[in-house]
Amino acid sequence: MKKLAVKDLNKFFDAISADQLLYMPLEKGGSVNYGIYSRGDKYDPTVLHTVKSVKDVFFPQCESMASFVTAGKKFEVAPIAPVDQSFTVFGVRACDVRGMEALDKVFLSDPVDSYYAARRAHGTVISVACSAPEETCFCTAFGIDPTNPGADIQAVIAGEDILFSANTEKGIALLDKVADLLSDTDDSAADDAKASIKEILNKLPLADIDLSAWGEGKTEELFDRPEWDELCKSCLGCGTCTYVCPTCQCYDIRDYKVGDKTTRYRCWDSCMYSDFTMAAHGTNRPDKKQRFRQRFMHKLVYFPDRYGMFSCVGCGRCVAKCPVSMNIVKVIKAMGGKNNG
Amino acid sequence: MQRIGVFVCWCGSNIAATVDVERVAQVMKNEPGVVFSTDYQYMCSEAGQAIIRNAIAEHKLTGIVVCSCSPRMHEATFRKTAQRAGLNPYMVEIANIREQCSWIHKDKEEGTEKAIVLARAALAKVMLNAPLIAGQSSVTKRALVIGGGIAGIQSALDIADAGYEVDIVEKEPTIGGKMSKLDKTFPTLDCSACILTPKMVDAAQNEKITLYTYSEVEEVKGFVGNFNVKIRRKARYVKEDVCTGCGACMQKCPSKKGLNEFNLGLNKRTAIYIPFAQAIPNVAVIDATQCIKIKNNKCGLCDTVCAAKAIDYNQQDEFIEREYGAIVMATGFNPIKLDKFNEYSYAECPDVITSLELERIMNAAGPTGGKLVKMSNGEHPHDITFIQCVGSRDISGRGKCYCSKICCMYTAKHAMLIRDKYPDVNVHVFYIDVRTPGKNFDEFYRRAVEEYSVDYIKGQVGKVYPEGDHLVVQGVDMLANEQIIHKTDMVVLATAIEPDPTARKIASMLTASIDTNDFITEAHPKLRPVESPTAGIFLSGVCQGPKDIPETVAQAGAAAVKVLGLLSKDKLVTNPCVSQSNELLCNGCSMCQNVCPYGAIGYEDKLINDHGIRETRRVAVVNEALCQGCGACTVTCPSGAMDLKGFTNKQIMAEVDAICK
Amino acid sequence: MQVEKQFKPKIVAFCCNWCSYAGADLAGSSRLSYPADVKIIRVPCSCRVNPLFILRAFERGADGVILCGCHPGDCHYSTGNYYTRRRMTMLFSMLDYLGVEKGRTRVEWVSAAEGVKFSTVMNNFVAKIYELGENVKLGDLRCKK
Amino acid sequence: MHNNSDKQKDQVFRMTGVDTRKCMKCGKCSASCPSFNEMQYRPHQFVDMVTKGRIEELMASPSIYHCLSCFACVERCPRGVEPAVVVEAIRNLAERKQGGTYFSPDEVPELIDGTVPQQALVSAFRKYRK
Amino acid sequence: MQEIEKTLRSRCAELINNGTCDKVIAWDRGEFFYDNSPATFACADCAQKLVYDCFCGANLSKYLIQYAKEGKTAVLLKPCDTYSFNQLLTEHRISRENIYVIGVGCDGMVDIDKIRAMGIKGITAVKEDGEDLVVSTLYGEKTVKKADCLLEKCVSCKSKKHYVFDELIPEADGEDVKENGRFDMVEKLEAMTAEERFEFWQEQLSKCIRCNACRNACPACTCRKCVFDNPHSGVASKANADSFEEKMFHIVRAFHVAGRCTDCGECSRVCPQNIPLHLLNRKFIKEINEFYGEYQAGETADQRGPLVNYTTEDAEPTAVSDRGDN
Repeated sequence: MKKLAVKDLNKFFDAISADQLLYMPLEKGGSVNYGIYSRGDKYDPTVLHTVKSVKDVFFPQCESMASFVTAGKKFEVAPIAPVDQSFTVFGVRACDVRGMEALDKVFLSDPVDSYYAARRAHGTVISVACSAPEETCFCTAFGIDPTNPGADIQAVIAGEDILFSANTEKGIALLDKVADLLSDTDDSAADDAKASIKEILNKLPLADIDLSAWGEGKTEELFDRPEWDELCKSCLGCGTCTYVCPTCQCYDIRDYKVGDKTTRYRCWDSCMYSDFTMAAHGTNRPDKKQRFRQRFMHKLVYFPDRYGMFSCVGCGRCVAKCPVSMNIVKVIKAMGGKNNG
Repeated sequence: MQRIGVFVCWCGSNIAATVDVERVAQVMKNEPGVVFSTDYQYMCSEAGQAIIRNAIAEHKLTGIVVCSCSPRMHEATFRKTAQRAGLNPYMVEIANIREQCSWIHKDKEEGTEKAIVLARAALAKVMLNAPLIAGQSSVTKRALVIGGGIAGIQSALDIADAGYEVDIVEKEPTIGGKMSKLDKTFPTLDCSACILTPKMVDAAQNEKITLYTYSEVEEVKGFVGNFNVKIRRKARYVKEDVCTGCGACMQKCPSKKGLNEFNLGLNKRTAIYIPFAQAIPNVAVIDATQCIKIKNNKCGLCDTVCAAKAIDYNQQDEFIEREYGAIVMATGFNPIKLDKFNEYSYAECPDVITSLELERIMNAAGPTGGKLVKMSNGEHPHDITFIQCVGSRDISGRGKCYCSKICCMYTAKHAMLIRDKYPDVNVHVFYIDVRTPGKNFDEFYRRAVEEYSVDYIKGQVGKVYPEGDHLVVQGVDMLANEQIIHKTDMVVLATAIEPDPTARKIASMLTASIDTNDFITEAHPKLRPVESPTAGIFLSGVCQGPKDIPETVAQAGAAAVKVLGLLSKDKLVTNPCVSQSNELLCNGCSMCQNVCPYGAIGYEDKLINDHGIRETRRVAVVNEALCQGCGACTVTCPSGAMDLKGFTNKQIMAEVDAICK
Repeated sequence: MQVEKQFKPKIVAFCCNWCSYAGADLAGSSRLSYPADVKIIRVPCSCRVNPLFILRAFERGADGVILCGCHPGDCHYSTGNYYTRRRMTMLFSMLDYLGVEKGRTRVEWVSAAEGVKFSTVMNNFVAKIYELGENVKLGDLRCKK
Repeated sequence: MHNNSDKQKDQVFRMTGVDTRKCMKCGKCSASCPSFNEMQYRPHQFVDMVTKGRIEELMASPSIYHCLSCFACVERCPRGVEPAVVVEAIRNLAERKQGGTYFSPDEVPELIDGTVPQQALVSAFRKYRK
Repeated sequence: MQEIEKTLRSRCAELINNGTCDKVIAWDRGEFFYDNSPATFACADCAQKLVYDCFCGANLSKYLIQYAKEGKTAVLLKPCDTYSFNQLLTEHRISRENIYVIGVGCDGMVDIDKIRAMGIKGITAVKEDGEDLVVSTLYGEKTVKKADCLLEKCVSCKSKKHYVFDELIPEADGEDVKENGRFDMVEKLEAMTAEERFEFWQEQLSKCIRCNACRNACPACTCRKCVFDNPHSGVASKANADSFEEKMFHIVRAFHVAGRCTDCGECSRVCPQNIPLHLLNRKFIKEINEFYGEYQAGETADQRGPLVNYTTEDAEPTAVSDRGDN
């Protein structure tokens, strides 16, 4: 385990960003999102969540895939190559780390998404344990330990220090690179910090949410439940929950034509949108209830069916951000389970 | 997939001199979607059109782009060409590379580049064009003529002569207009009344013509072939159908202070009056501002003496609504007010008069019984000075920027008539230029100088001021380079003319465009001089621009022919470029209805099937016969449910994209 | 040092068919020149111009957009330009509020008889755009190299 | 290349903002001019000569001092040509060319005799805003 | 507030029982004390669960478009929501006869994030006490001024008066708030230089993630299909691909609701990135007031909006384009 004074974090960032891009939560216009570190930027450890999750780094909201250039009647395709430079992401919480695992299941299984795969291969992730979880957090319900967030390197803040431990080869290599800044330490300080966080975790109102009504093979049981009718009513059909979600992975591919040049890009899409997966005959989920149900069934039933894990990680972003406070917790509870009254 | 043909016109050297037409054709040949591209000297010629027709057939073209002059010039031509070759006429787009390119740029490279961009924009648009089919609308076989002067009378007579009904609306109590006030007419010197009165009588007696005198157009709705006009018949306080025009009322009326409008206020008239002896209709009218009965509920003498019992002090304005297929504007003119020209002392000196006032003074039915006298003291003048261009050709803001056109000739007429009748009177004319284009016009003017020894002085007058019984004119003789201080008895001002103030109001009701001088704009200054750009509105007389009587009569006849051409049709082809509401998108919010100037948008509760979801809801429905295709609704509609055929959102954006490329 | 490419602005002029487009034709037939940077798009009435078109033009790389219509009161469709007047006042005010240079957009009323005015208006507008330089604030990054 | 007379024309234009080509030679300026008979070149000639670039001649002529700046011509010109403004511009050109002050203000009273019109005095102190 | 809530519950139950309506649109309790959610209550018993406290910021009027099509629906509207209701009536999006409006009194809704921003952690409950809020936390009670914790839209509340209702609870209605300072921030922006304004909006709008929450929450944005969702419109887009895409979306959105926006403030309230979107709409409102006379959308249900209206003497666009620079 390596130790660094929190006040020296910028030295650590400067060293890493000397030869590669460093992504981390940065404040801009009053909101905190992942951004590219530049000298002097401040990291605020008290901020629990970025608005958009770390998904935005590995699977950006909008990315160009190819461009086509026409000259008269001639037509040329210029594919855009995936990332081939190493980069580092700092400050990822445990829930987002789990979120990346869910994305991996989708994008790294056959057919492999080369853009995502390249970013995963070239990116080193430094996670930071949560020191002040909020009432919207329920990651523990999914078996996540926010004090042991995992990833290539995991960090925990203990008093004046931040303590790093590498979990992977990539992690070890990165810590070696900045070894000058770090000093060795034992695990005790980290363990103390984790223990005090755990105390708070137990007090969280959503900590014991029961997921027994959900999971593999529950489609038939849940699909036609009458509760959907009422639940969906307050939903505005906006894409807030999907865009702040660390595991929502749907995207749309569009062309943007200017003059002779067409850019083909993909961008996040939301199953809550009425034009989602629009096809020639129209949309396959024409009413709000169907779209609303899809999102939760996908997270809590279909995804487990296919990949053996929930694709909700309990980060609580949608709980905090939904304009009408209609969220996955209400849905989970509405379908029953003990403690969920 | 569209198969587009591009045709680049040289327009002789008009385009080819500053645009490399071959290069344009070559570049366009390589554009996606283009299967044929060529250039030719005159695309609008029969040979040029044949190239287009052949290409449409041979290359199975689905649309064409013609790079040529303005679409306002030949769009219709090329649409017909396409139609003859079996292509929908609305699959034609014009790139204006003459008026908006070759004629304004000198550098050939620059011109060529721009022409290519314009051609690409037209191509981008035509790729999104859809075949459109014009609808039909009916034609009400009746015409309205606004204004009962010589222009209006002539138009009405010609229309009626061809067997169509026509109504004249005249704001004064009688028809006749300005011409009825004239004494003699140039260059023949015949008596104005002698040639006008028979026409007035014809108009009154023609059973196809209905006269609405003392009436004004209040509101106009509808469109070509189907105008709906509301006419205000102002209260005359005399029953028009009962009055016999005997004139007994005028003799008894004790209120004699009203200014006689017919004599331009040079003398007085009674409160109840017939404007002049030959007035049509020959019916009295009461000036409510002067009538003692109406003002104070006393008197009532006219009612007592009226044998026909035609007086009705309680008459109110009436409104009638009628349908018309075509409207002729013949609203005429007035001399301008001279209040900004203090240097001529017009307001202070009764012996400074306008030319139109001189007409009345010279006229036997005028205030002086046709005797030329000084209005100040009734004495015979010995010296008269005419001043031309009073308020004409004036860009200082006091007058009118244009030449009033008729003043040179009527001044020569006045000079000649005075010298003829009163050889003892010296006549001087201050002029800037003497403009006499017209048959026998210059000869007429030369007679004034050579036969009648009228003294023409090239130069303007700086000021006119009274001195004792006389007037002093301070002017300049430009040829002698001398200043002239000239003592004279009368000064006659050739006052500029301007369109009647009602023209602007009526034009805006008719949606006819009007220029900065309030003259109605013609559809084309050379080729369509009697039509307004608004379909179904025709122009007659001075409302379109200054002109003399023969020109007015000619234009009135031309306008009538255009009206007849319209009324003789049973159906009109409507513009297919109209709005259309996409029911799947329409919210039924009614905002488009608010901005539609034609009331063309209505709402219906309709059963809508949106990809299997059926729902009855309120949606906008466009009446294609009423819609004129302005597009106001399309921008008001936030969802884009309303779109304009021929100018769709996508088409315009494609043009934008092509230009910004 | 790279030689800076000479700035050639792209200027879109929306002209109503009845007045301003005819005014442009008159400018042409009177040989009243104005810079070739101006490209005219014909619309039936100024009220057909959706603010979306103007934003689209800027997005796609236009440096200036000018909208010409009949003089108020002279609209071929009676009232179209009155709505244009309000809409464009609002749009321009919003663009200004967002910090975009005011000179990039303009509305001018040009009648069919005002060829001289058309040419003057275009010359002045183009001069203004040259003064302002390239449109960077509203352009889509994908449009620029 | 601009020759001297073109340069002077430009200068007159810049000073006055008057486009003398607008003149339609009606003579109304001269017809209105109270100093007409005093002048070697009459107001309308001023305008014409400026158009033709004959500015040196005008500068040398005493006519430039005969204009009273009464503005009758400016007021009445139907073409907005403003002859008096043109005259003043040429007067200014002549004065500038001569250089230095011709005389100081305190010398003025003794120069006044009964024949100098009051208006001429007023105009001598008047400055154009244009 | 608790009094009102009690009255509302019993009154709504009564309305359902006596057949005045078959359902009520109101607010339902969320997971926590502060996340009340719009919901429909279709039985008298259910109505006992409706909530009315200082966390009922959501404007319920837009739900009527979908849920008041059939049967008779009662709805709870705060004063500011009644403007939206009238505007929806004006645009024929709802029909008055299907809806029973209960005007509920309101003295400002609270923004939980503002309390958190004061550094108060572990909040478990918030109670109103006159002009103060009593905040219970894991670490004890704290008292704060309610005025400091109001939702942005309530800070510049323009009226406590209901512009449409069938009944009022409580019966006494409030008054218009004359001095609401709602244009203060607009004026502050106007006073900046163009460059500063550009920087401000660049920073704010570049945060946009195009989640469409602003649009979908907006009671004026009621298009069946938004132009930005319609692949046939030619401007459909989803990405936040670059800086202008968002600006265009927000300019056009603000323009589409110009003259129709009642300034209810929902757009800014729902924005997950806290972009002050209401400042765009307020700019239009301010300009409309200045150029075309005071206009409040939704004040009555039969107004003709300023952008579908004109006078022949209107200001020219040059009044804006030739306006002096800051």
